Amino acid sequence: MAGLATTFGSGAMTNSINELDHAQVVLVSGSNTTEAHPQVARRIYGCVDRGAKLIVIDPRRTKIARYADLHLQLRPGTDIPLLNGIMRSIIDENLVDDLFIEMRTENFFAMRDMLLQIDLDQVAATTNVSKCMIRQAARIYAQAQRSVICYCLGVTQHICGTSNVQSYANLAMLTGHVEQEFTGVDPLRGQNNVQGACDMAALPNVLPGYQSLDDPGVRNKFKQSWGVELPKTQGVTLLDMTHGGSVWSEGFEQLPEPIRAMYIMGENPMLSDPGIKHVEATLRDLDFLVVADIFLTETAVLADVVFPAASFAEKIGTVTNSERRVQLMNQAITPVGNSRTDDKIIAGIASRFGYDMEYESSAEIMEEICLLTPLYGGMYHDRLKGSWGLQWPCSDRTHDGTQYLHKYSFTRGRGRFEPGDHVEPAEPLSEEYPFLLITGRAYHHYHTGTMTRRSHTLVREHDRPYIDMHPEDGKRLGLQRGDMVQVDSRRGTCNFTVKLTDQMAPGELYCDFHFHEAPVNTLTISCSDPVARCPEFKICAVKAEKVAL
Amino acid sequence: MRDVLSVCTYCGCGCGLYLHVENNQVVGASPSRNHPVSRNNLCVKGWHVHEFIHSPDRLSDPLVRKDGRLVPVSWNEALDVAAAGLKGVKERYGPDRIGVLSSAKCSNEENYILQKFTRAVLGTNNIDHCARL
Amino acid sequence: MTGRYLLAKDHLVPLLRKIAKSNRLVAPVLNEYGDTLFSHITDLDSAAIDLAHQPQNSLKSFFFPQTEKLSTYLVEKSPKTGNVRYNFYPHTVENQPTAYVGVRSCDMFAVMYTDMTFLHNGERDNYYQKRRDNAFFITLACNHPFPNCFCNATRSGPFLELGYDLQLTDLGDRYFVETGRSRGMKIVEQMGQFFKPASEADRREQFQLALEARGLFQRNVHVELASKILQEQDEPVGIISELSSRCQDCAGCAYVCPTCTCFNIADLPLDEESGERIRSWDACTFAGFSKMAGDHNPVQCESQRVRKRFLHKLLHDVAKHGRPSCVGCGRCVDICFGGVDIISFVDRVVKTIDHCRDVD
Amino acid sequence: MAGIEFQKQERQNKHQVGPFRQENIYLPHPAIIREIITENETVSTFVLEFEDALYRQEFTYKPGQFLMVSIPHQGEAPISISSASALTTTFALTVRKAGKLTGAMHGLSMGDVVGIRGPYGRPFPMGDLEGKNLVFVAGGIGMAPLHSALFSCLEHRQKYGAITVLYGSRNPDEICFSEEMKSFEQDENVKCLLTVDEAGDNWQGHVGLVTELLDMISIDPGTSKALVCGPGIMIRFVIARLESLGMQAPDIITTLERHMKCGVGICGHCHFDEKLICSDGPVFTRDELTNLENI
Repeated sequence: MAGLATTFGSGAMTNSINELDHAQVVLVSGSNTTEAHPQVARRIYGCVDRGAKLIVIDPRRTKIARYADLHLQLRPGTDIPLLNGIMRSIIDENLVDDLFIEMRTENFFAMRDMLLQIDLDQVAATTNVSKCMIRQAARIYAQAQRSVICYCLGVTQHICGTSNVQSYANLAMLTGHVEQEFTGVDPLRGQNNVQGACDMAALPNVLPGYQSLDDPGVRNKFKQSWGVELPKTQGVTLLDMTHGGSVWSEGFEQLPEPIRAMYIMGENPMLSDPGIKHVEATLRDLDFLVVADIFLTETAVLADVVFPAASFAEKIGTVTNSERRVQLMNQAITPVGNSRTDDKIIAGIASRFGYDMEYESSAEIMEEICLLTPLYGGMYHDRLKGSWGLQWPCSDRTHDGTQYLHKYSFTRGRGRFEPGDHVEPAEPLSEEYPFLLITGRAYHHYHTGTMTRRSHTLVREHDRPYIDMHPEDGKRLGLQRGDMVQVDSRRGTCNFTVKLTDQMAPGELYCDFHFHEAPVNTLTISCSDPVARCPEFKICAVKAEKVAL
Repeated sequence: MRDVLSVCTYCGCGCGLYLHVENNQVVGASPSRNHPVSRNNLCVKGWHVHEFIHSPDRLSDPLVRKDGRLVPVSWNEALDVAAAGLKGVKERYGPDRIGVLSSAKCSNEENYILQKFTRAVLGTNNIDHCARL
Repeated sequence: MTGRYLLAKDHLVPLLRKIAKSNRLVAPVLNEYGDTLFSHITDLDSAAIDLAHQPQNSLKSFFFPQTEKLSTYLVEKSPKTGNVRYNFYPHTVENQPTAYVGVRSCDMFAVMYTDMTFLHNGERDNYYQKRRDNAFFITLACNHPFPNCFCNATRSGPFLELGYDLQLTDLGDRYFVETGRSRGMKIVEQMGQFFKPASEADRREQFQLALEARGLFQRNVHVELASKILQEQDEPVGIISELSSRCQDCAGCAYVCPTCTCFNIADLPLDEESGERIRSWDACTFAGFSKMAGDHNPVQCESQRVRKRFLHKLLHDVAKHGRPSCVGCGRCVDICFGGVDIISFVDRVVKTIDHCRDVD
Repeated sequence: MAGIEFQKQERQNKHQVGPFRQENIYLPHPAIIREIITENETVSTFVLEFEDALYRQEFTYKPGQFLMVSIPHQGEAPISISSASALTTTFALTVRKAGKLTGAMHGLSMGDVVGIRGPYGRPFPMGDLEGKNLVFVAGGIGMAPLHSALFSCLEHRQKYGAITVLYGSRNPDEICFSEEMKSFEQDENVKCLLTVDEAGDNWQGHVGLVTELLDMISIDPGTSKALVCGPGIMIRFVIARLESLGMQAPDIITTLERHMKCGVGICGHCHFDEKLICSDGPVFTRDELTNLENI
């Protein structure tokens, strides 16, 4: 979310999901919305039925793309040149919102100068999207009063993810499509509480509510409440932890010393992280590993201590959705077996360190969050109970929450244009590895499948790892529907059942990472965006061949 | 049968759903008609969210590695071992050699508690989660 | 013999309290979130019985739960021969008389419809039957149909002529009560203190309401005409493919439908030696619904599955049971944001005949 | 009039009260595997007998009916009975290794136990077949239900006219009941023609589709009945060929296969237009099937 943070000052969905109902133009990028965010797709269907225009930017011809007025089927990894092309067209056709730029933004001239260098023919060649389509997209997006951009991991999971996001933000600012109801830039979050985990500062560089680690006032506030001095140095990111600090030399003055012990709560890096072999080596090499989870995951089997955790149905707590809505989950049943909620587990360890973390209830924890986090200042459980939740920022008990962000001004003051340039994918295709592999999610499963693969209905619907391939490629490789195909990258090998579909462009493959039988992240590269540290999951070079039975 | 309102755990939409509970077992799930996001709708994952909860694979007891194998132990023992292990590394290498992964599938309260534990008890900012994955 | 009585509105809760002494109560309850669901009522005083809104769930899950254990199985290996013994132990359904209160005509009709599948189809489903035998229905005639209702078009409402034990009609300050099956009569006899005989004027008032209710439907859905067209014309391939392109494959339509009773049976191993055989709701819109061993699937694509659903409801069940298996409750309209619902289908099918007429 | 006879039989069957009409229709009964006959690499015949002596005695079935078979931890699947309805207490299922359940079944050995419910479904109209020339047309594992009917007929050979068996298989190795098929070569009671899609080195017989075998025999449409079973596409082509040879729809009998969960007409999985394969079928005459598209 670093992209939006640098341009707008806040890395969250600027609108509410319901506002999409009233959009006139929706630009969807890198999101298989109908499958991954059905409730967002529903709004898009609704507003398109009422006459709105839909532009989809995606290398795959997904269901939502079939439904679009304009589908820009770009070559993967060319978002930045495509958007630069669109923005150049907007300038050419004089559709720029001068007043908005003047009043609300900075660094426009650098942006304009860069755009004036753009050659549309070259953009068309790089992106594989025709000039005519680019111009049309520019007109449709810029001319409407209320245009919304929705993007998902197809934009961020690139080596240039931050720059990609900034490009979308640039586009929105260029045409004044932010800061209002029904128009904005909306990243769709993949997991149920990604937003909340960020808000609660499960991040190495901020304190809860994105408060600065360096601000003496903030530090003092936390010190008073927690009774200890807070550590000063910024922490390391997930990939630095799970890759033994070995592959992340760039960006660090000196190699960080490798992690020796880990506590992992409800995560399964052994499937979800790129370069699994590195992850496994790192985790095996740890002096001590503690995992708390509801199932014995691929990660948990490597642990020294495994705690049985309670599932969402077994606890009271809040989660924050994509549109910043903090909602209360009620407890349906008592914890299964002898499992405990994670806060109780952590409190148990803390007490053995001589630190008291016993809370009467999760409501009491939330009271502490309210006290220390202005963003969540009014999120008391009693307010959330019997309601549909509140959208942050919500400063105190009297605040009703915030439907859309950046009203009247950006969180950071002025929105900043960040010109971006095309970055070639980290791993180019070659004769030996001629296919471009895109990874993502499937409709019936969730993340590493620890939950969905134990749901008999979902398993029946989708029971094994599939790979999508264009029928022409299939024909060339002698593949028929249901054949097994072996996919190799420079790092690993996986076997899939092939699905031939014209959703894919020739030369591109798509698979999901839900199945431990085909650990897709043995194939993916460990390169990541230097700022956001988001791995380039969306592109790697592979070869494919039929598996003889 | 009781109907308990919860939030779907399967994506960032945050759909409101009812868990149908009978004899401390979740036997079904259905959407909430008036929820502002889901408005009476769930996707296929939401409709079947109850199916994993009582899976026999659910971990029931804490496990500790003994002679290379994970064996069930009491909570007290597991917490002792976990605390001792973390303490040992902290003392030997310093707090910044401990890493903590939090979860985008856990509640805000649990995330808050884990980052507080990391910062206040372990004494490091080495905490992250899989937002980028 | 149908009796006609009056029940003062103030006496409804006292009557239910008496009934609750020997029955479990299920009624529409308005919860703190503003949703109305059919729920078990454990405390009559705290539950907000809501007879003003259509409950978002039907009674289906009370007779045919979303998931239900059918049996437990044990697989024992004989240490001597190495051979396996394999036995099933049926799960017994808990057996408790239940009064369903405030049931709308469509939902009552749907229960009668599912009886055909579970009980009158040659074989009797004993899990369903136990629950059904214990059911007592106090229905509520619909004076004011809801926005998506079209039970007039499916001939399953808004007032019922049979199926109920007691039917209530809201006459403002009092309910007009009709006794249907003998058990209803018995209640009136046992709890005579609550009931007064109704006059001819009361009865006329009810008739008048029934008449008016028919005019209050906001939807005009030509279900029977659509069935007829489907019988007589070629399959509406275009309509089906148009609708199926927006099917989300969520099964919501089948799950909320009070007459959709397809189910899956699956074995869930508990450990190596035992497991449970459960059944759970299933939907014909799922690809796995008809997938056979070796991945062969006679109902291959999305449009064929959507076809299956609509034609089953409006064509095949008409051939089998003489009426469509839709009771006009409108729930699938509300739940599908893709607009792949029975009203869109019927509307589109009916338009094809208009088109023909134009050409003629 | 054949149709009426068929319906009568069906009605009788529906109201038949046997030992398996019981309180809980979903409860399987343990049956022991007495013998496993390997037909070929992927197909085996399992000879079964109920554990319980009472069931063993009273269990009866008719050709064309199927059983719901439970395999430990794998669930349940419908499988046609392949044995003739002779008066023994054993019965046989011929199973191809296709999915998880059938795969697990192939892992079982003699003495192991499976769960059985049934028999279910409408059988072949054996009464209607009497006095007729019979043509059995099978493809692959589709031979299993026809095997039951065929051997029932052979038990009362004198009741029927000429009996012809046309059997197509993907390759010579996948022919089921190959011993019996071979024995027909010397048997004047049965004329048997085999064909394969792909011939191996040792195959001297016909190569091609099973429809081609129909051209090698003569069928008198007025006095014949055809029983057809195999993959959907094969059934479609064979029926079309039989019709072009002048056979009447009521004389063409087929048996269909579908995913099933209950076997008794409740679960809805085997809906095939207005019919339920499990309780209205699996045996149908051609005139009962309006739409052959998705069989």
